[in-house]
Amino acid sequence: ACGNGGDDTDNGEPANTGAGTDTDTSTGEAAGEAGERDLTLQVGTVLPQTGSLAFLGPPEEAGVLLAAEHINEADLGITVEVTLGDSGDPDNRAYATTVPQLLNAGTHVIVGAASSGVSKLFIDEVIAAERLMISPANTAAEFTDWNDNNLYWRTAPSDLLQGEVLGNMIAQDGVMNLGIIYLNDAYGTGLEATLTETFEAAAGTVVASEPYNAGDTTFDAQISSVLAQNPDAIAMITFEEIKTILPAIEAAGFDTGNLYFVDGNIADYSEDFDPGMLEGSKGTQPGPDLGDDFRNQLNEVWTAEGNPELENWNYAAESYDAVVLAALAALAANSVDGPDIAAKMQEVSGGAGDGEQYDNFADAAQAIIDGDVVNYDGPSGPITFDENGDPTEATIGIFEYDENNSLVRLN
Amino acid sequence: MSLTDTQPADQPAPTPARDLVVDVENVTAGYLPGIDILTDTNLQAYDGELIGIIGPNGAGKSTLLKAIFGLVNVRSGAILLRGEDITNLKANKLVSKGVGLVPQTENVFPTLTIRANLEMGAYQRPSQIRDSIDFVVDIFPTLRDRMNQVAGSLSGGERQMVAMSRALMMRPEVLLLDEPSAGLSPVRQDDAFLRVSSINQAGVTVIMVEQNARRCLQICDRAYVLDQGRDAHSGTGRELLNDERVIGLYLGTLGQDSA
Amino acid sequence: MDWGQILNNTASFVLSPETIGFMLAAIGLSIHFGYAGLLNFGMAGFMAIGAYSYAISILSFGLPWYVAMMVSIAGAVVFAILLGIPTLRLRGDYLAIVTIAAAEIVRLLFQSQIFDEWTNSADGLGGYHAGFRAANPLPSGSYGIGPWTYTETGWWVRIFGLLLVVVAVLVTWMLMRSPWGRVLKGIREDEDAVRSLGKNVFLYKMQALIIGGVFGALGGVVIALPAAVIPQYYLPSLTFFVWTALLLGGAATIFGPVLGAALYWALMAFLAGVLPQMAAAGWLPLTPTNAGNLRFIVVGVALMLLVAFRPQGILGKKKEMTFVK
Amino acid sequence: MHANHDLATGPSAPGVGKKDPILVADNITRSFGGIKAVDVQHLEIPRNAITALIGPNGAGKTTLFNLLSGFDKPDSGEWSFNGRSLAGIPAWKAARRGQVRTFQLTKVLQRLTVLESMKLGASKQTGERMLTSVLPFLWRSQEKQIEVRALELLKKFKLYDKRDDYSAALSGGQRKLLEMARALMTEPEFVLLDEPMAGVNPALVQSLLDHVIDLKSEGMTVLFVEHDMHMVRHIADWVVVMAEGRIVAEGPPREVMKDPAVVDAYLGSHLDDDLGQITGRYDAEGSRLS
Amino acid sequence: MLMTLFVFNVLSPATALAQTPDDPSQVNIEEHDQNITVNLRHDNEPVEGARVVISGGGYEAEATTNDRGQARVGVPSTDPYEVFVDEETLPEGIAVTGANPITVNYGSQFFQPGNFFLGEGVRETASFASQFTERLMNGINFGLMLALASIGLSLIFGTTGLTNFAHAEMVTFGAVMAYFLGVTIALPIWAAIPLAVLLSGALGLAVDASIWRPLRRRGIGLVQLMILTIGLSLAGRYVFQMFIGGGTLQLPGAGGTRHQIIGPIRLSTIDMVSMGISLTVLLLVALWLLRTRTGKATRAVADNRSLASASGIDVEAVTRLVWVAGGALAGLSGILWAYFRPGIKWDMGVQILLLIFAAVVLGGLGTAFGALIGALAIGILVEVSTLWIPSDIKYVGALGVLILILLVRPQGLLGRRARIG
Ligand SMILES: Nc1ncnc2c1ncn2[C@@H]1O[C@H](COP(=O)(O)OP(=O)(O)OP(=O)(O)O)[C@@H](O)[C@H]1O
Ligand SMILES: Nc1ncnc2c1ncn2[C@@H]1O[C@H](COP(=O)(O)OP(=O)(O)OP(=O)(O)O)[C@@H](O)[C@H]1O
Ligand SMILES: [Mg+2]
Ligand SMILES: [Mg+2]
Repeated sequence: ACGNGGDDTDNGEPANTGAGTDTDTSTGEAAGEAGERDLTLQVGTVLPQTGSLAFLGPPEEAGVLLAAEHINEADLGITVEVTLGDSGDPDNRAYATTVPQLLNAGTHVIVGAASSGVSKLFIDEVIAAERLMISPANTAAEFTDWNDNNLYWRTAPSDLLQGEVLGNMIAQDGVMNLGIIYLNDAYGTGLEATLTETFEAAAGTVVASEPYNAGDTTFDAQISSVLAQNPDAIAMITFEEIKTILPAIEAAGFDTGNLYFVDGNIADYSEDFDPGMLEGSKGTQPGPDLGDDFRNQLNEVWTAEGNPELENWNYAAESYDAVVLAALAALAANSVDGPDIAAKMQEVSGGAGDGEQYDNFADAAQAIIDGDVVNYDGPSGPITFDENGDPTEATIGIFEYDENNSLVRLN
Repeated sequence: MSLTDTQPADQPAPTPARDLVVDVENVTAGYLPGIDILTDTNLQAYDGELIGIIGPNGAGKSTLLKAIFGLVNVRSGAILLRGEDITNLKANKLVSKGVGLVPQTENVFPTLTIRANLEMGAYQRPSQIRDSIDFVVDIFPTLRDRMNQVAGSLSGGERQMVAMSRALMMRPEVLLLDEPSAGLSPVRQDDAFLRVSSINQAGVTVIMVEQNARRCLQICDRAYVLDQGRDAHSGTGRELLNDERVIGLYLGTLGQDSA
Repeated sequence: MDWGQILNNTASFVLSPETIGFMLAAIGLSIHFGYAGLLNFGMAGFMAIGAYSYAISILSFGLPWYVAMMVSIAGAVVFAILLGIPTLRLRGDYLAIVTIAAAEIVRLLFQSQIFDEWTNSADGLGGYHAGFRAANPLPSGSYGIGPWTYTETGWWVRIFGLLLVVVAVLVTWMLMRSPWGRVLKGIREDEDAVRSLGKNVFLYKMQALIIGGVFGALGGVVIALPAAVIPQYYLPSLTFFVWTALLLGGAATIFGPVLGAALYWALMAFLAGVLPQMAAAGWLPLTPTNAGNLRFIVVGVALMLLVAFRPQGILGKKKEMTFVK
Repeated sequence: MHANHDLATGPSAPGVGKKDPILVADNITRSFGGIKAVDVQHLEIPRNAITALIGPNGAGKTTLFNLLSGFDKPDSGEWSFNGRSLAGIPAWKAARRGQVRTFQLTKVLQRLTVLESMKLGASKQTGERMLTSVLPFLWRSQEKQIEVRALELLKKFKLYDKRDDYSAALSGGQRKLLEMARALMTEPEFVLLDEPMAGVNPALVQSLLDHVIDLKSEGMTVLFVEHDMHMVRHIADWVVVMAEGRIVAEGPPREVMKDPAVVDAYLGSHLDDDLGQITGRYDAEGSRLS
Repeated sequence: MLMTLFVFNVLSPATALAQTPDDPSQVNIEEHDQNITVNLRHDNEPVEGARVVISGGGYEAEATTNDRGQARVGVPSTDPYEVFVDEETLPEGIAVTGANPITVNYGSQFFQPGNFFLGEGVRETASFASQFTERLMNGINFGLMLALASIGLSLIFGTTGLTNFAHAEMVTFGAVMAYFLGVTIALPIWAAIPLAVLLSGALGLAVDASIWRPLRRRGIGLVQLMILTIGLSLAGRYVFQMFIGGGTLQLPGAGGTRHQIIGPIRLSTIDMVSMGISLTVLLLVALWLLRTRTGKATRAVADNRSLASASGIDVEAVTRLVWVAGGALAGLSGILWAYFRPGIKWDMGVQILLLIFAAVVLGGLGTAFGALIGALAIGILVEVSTLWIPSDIKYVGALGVLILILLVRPQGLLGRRARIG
């Protein structure tokens, strides 16, 4: 789909297209032109600060803040102003008031939401207002062909990739019978499906696969069902619930060195669990090695706001790249209007236009100002959008827990 | 309609030898804001007296008892118990001062057994529960074999017996009864009146509201006729029983032929 | 602090589809609880049934939107009957818990993977808007006054929703001033008494459950019209919030639920705007994240204060309150 | 008063047949955990007459009412009203057929006004059907008639002044009155009154009894439970005595009240005595002793 | 597939073992970027010393499986290869039953392994009976904990008529306080837990004194008060989130291995202690309710406040006591809940609120024993029902049974039907 929105039926100017847009110079025609820019990009986040997903919010918001800081420090014709909004969860409905508020305040880019379900609840509102929406964490398949006028993008890599790598990795380790405990939502079911397919294609058997619902508090029934099948290893496709499941699995007598983790729950557990508990367990996480530097920077911007230190890094890099890509696309379009930015998103990601590869904002921005086409690959990996706004490539990192329950990257 | 306009309340000369136990002075009380049910009501009960209160439905008889017992807010006036001001004192405080009440409706604990109902009656004197139970079972033998039936499943009359018994458990010095005979079979009614009378004769001051007015007037020392929230008329039981106007307005002639 | 913007948002939210949906659901609840005395704590179930019926009819069966809406209504009727048969005999507080349970069963079934083909399990349904939007008679563009400026799609959803609200209010008003409504109120007070007078109490309760349930389902549809249908939306808290809206306005009043819903969401929107800004301006010693938490704390406390100081709701009769148990 | 013997087909005995029974009950039993609260072999209630059901407390009178009116299920038994079986028929249907009951422990509709409660009582209202209720022109005129009738009854029951008050604000006796008046609003063919006059002022009772007698002359049948023997004597055409769940005696009032068994177990020996004398407070002339 | 997947980066497989140059199980690893792993197992035991041959695209190499039954061979390209096991080299009596050779394809980052899982491969799965017993024990444990919370709720409901949705927060409060005392302040756990229970009781007292008592005085209806508890619950929950965030915390000693007790019954020390505490406390509460004067007074107050007062009961004092007891029981159940799950979360109370209510209703509202029976039934149902139904609808079973039972006994299991008339 092309960015300038050929299909006009459900568009129309939003209510209060306000502050910020007056600095626009023109439309997408300026794209690719060299020259000075003077843009102010209003970025609003709709990420979970409250509710049952609140643990996902801090790293994502930190990623956004860090990106804004880097962009503003570079001072290359674009300034990013961030408003942090709360998406809450479908239970407390914080998004319902946050989103109109951001849209009315003239936000150009909405970063969010964390969960596919929440995104679904407000995506149409954002599209109708013709703003760009980038989710750092959505993986639901339906967004691929959503009637989104090309305004919806996401930087989280598809589960297909991670599931496949995970499946082959488990099979390589000689696991014959695998148990799975997974979250019943797009993320969990998607990963579970590819994992099962790959793993069984490599002669393995998934002997038990037990879903649980977001908000469940005990997992004994699932654990018991899985352990009853006596699997060689268990793959855990969960988020934060892992902190409850792990002690329960250990108590049930399963060897906690035979577990497999995914990006939703892979983290340094040296503070949480007794040494040696997870030694030998493995996991996957998309993206190149974040490196301590990036993490320190995230922590810095985050604690500078008065927050406690970050506890995990889920989707921080994806959030960071979401903002950087939007800023680059705005620069390339020389406009902060949603459709204009959208028209350049695929190009700056390297999905179109054979741009030169850059791994940081400053260089890429300079190149755009110089009139070049760029292909940005950031801390979340080799992002390359397809025409639907989905990322097509990813490096899946493979990790193993050491005796301190800390992660060691194997690739 | 009421006697108020025809004849002011005439106070019979109280027996000076006795102490004033309950003294209701110009009490105004009500439930809803702005609507007074009792207006300037007076009532005196002397030590060892059996006082009857009669009057048409909705006159405020129950309200008066509740007001004495601190269950309805008194807006003006005062209620004294042996000279002590007890206006708007909480019911449980009154119980410890030796006052007991049998309400007209909702007068048992429906999910408790009869035994537990009775035990609750002697809540402040747990030591005398056993004796008191013997005492009330003596009055209402029906209750004896039913100690473990929940009060909510009792028949109307049985309930009434439990309600009476509950109030007697404390062995109060002042007993307020709101239609104790309602729902009792004739023989039980007579029993009840006779018991009340003998309790009274044992020294308990009793204030009794009754619609079984004829019976009530037969046994009480003095009675008050309440109409539209005022004490319209008072006198000894006999006086009222034979007063033509009282008969016409409150007693009716149904029971006259026999008594 | 940008007060203009905060107030603008607050005012704008009074007409949001979410608010309108709440109005409908609160009217339904007013029929259930306010008039018939049914402690229905399963309104979320009705809203879920409404929204899912609508979405599934369109997505899985390709029905036109208005037929889908009829299916929603039919779904609510069926659910009311299924729910009513076992539960309408229960005492009030039992009914409350059982209806929560029933609504949770509905939600869990929609969320479960068993019916994934139709419900898309935990991820819910979206993208069923085309038909409804195509039926929009309004000219395209963005118009309105002040805070109430919306696109033609925005207006279409709101006007349609408000029409439903008007119908619901009218129906409620006509029903409740009739002898039928009197029987219902009698049942609220003592169903055995009403039974002894020869009224088929079960039938009346069922009728009330159905009518209120249909309004609830339509509320669910209105909320879903511009958004999506995901199971996590229909948690018991949704019911609680609708109850809150109802009691704010006043149960057993005609306009109470409408006013209550508007007020509830206005409060939410106002706090969503004001607290983070206060935090950002340094007026509150809080991070913006904690301002998000503070919002719900304040909503909770505000709710408590409203109930404590105006238990009959804004439009309710004080006198009636003296006699509630 | 009637020549009461006209009602029965034979000599007064428990279960005696009636010439024109409105209600016939057979073998009705109901027990609560071992105790047989009701065990009625055969009972016929005469049509267009006033029958009193008396008996000691706990005899099973209210329970029998509950069974006959469908509010409780018997362990066994058959009964028919106007020749049609009522066993297993829900309470509301029985009431709709014309057999209406009141409750010993009153059931007021707290937050309905007195007048609304009365109007609710009226049967066969067009406006009570959901579909017609939204079309006021269909029920306006009927509603007016009902209101007129309700106000008339309220005047008789001394509740007229209370008509716009919530029923919750009634005194104990007023609730009893409303309970009975509301039942009469249904224009029942057969009404079962459970101690309708307990707690009602005796002067008012007297005037209401006249009203009940009027109703009888208009064709209504009354079965009532009462412990006030003056009242029973005054209006009952027939008396049924229950004890421990069984019918122990039946007959015209004067006759039954002389039955020594009834006197013993129920009426007591003091029925017509002055308690003041028995207690020793007054002498036979009514002068005070103590 | 919805997306086109590209190859971006070529990475070596995960199983990087320390490699000796002449290790016959690691062949040509250094020479080539890609490699193929082969796993050879018989009856789920590694088969050592078998010869495997990888061939394809003109390339052929062979390796011998090591003690883990594994071999790895470097390959020059990402085209499909064939993996062949030389049956001659397999131990006596072992044969390849399936396809041999098999074809392995390149995935997105490395090759799919060539796995040969031979033999019958009898997995020793848990028998139905042992699964059943295990879940039954779990259910009883869960049910007992639920019973503590339910009895607290039932007491408060019974005495005040209040449907207290904020009970969930009182449950969470106990756990959070135990965390605060036992972890943040680092008191020994034997001191932290009783203190947390005391604090929970104090919370009950405070809530009663500051909210419910004034409101009772003003005569506010029960439904209104119920809505008020919803507000309180909301506020309370987010206060917790403000302080402990959205993640999970653990109390000291949570988890812990289970020991075999008898047969298939396996319990951890914590399980046993927790069940013991639950039983003892429940017994004490029952004794209090049945045997003591104040215990019985709670039911009298429940039945009729003004008559209770007219009987000489200090209704306010009894109510206060009930709030303290309810708070303490809720707090204790919260702590046990934190060990049972295990974990402390800001919304851990609300997540079981419905189950608590279901337990209370199932047993019969206001009956303390009903709450116990109801809680056990719900606890066991939730845990055991997943033997037959999918785990993502495990609550559906319990809630459905609740509705079914009420269909037959509308007054709950131990409730009494009120007399009419
Ligand atoms: N639900 C019940 N459970 C147990 N016993 C009951 C129940 N209902 C009634 N009973 C018992 O059955 C007997 C008959 O009760 P019923 O109410 O019919 O008596 P009654 O004749 O109406 O008495 P009263 O004149 O006192 O109203 C009583 O002893 C009562 O205690
Ligand atoms: N809870 C209440 N709220 C408001 N008004 C009430 C309430 N209870 C009683 N009333 C009114 O107060 C007046 C007096 O009632 P009360 O109960 O004292 O009458 P009573 O003399 O005891 O009558 P009865 O003989 O019928 O029992 C009545 O007019 C009644 O309507
Ligand atoms: Mg009275
Ligand atoms: Mg009776």
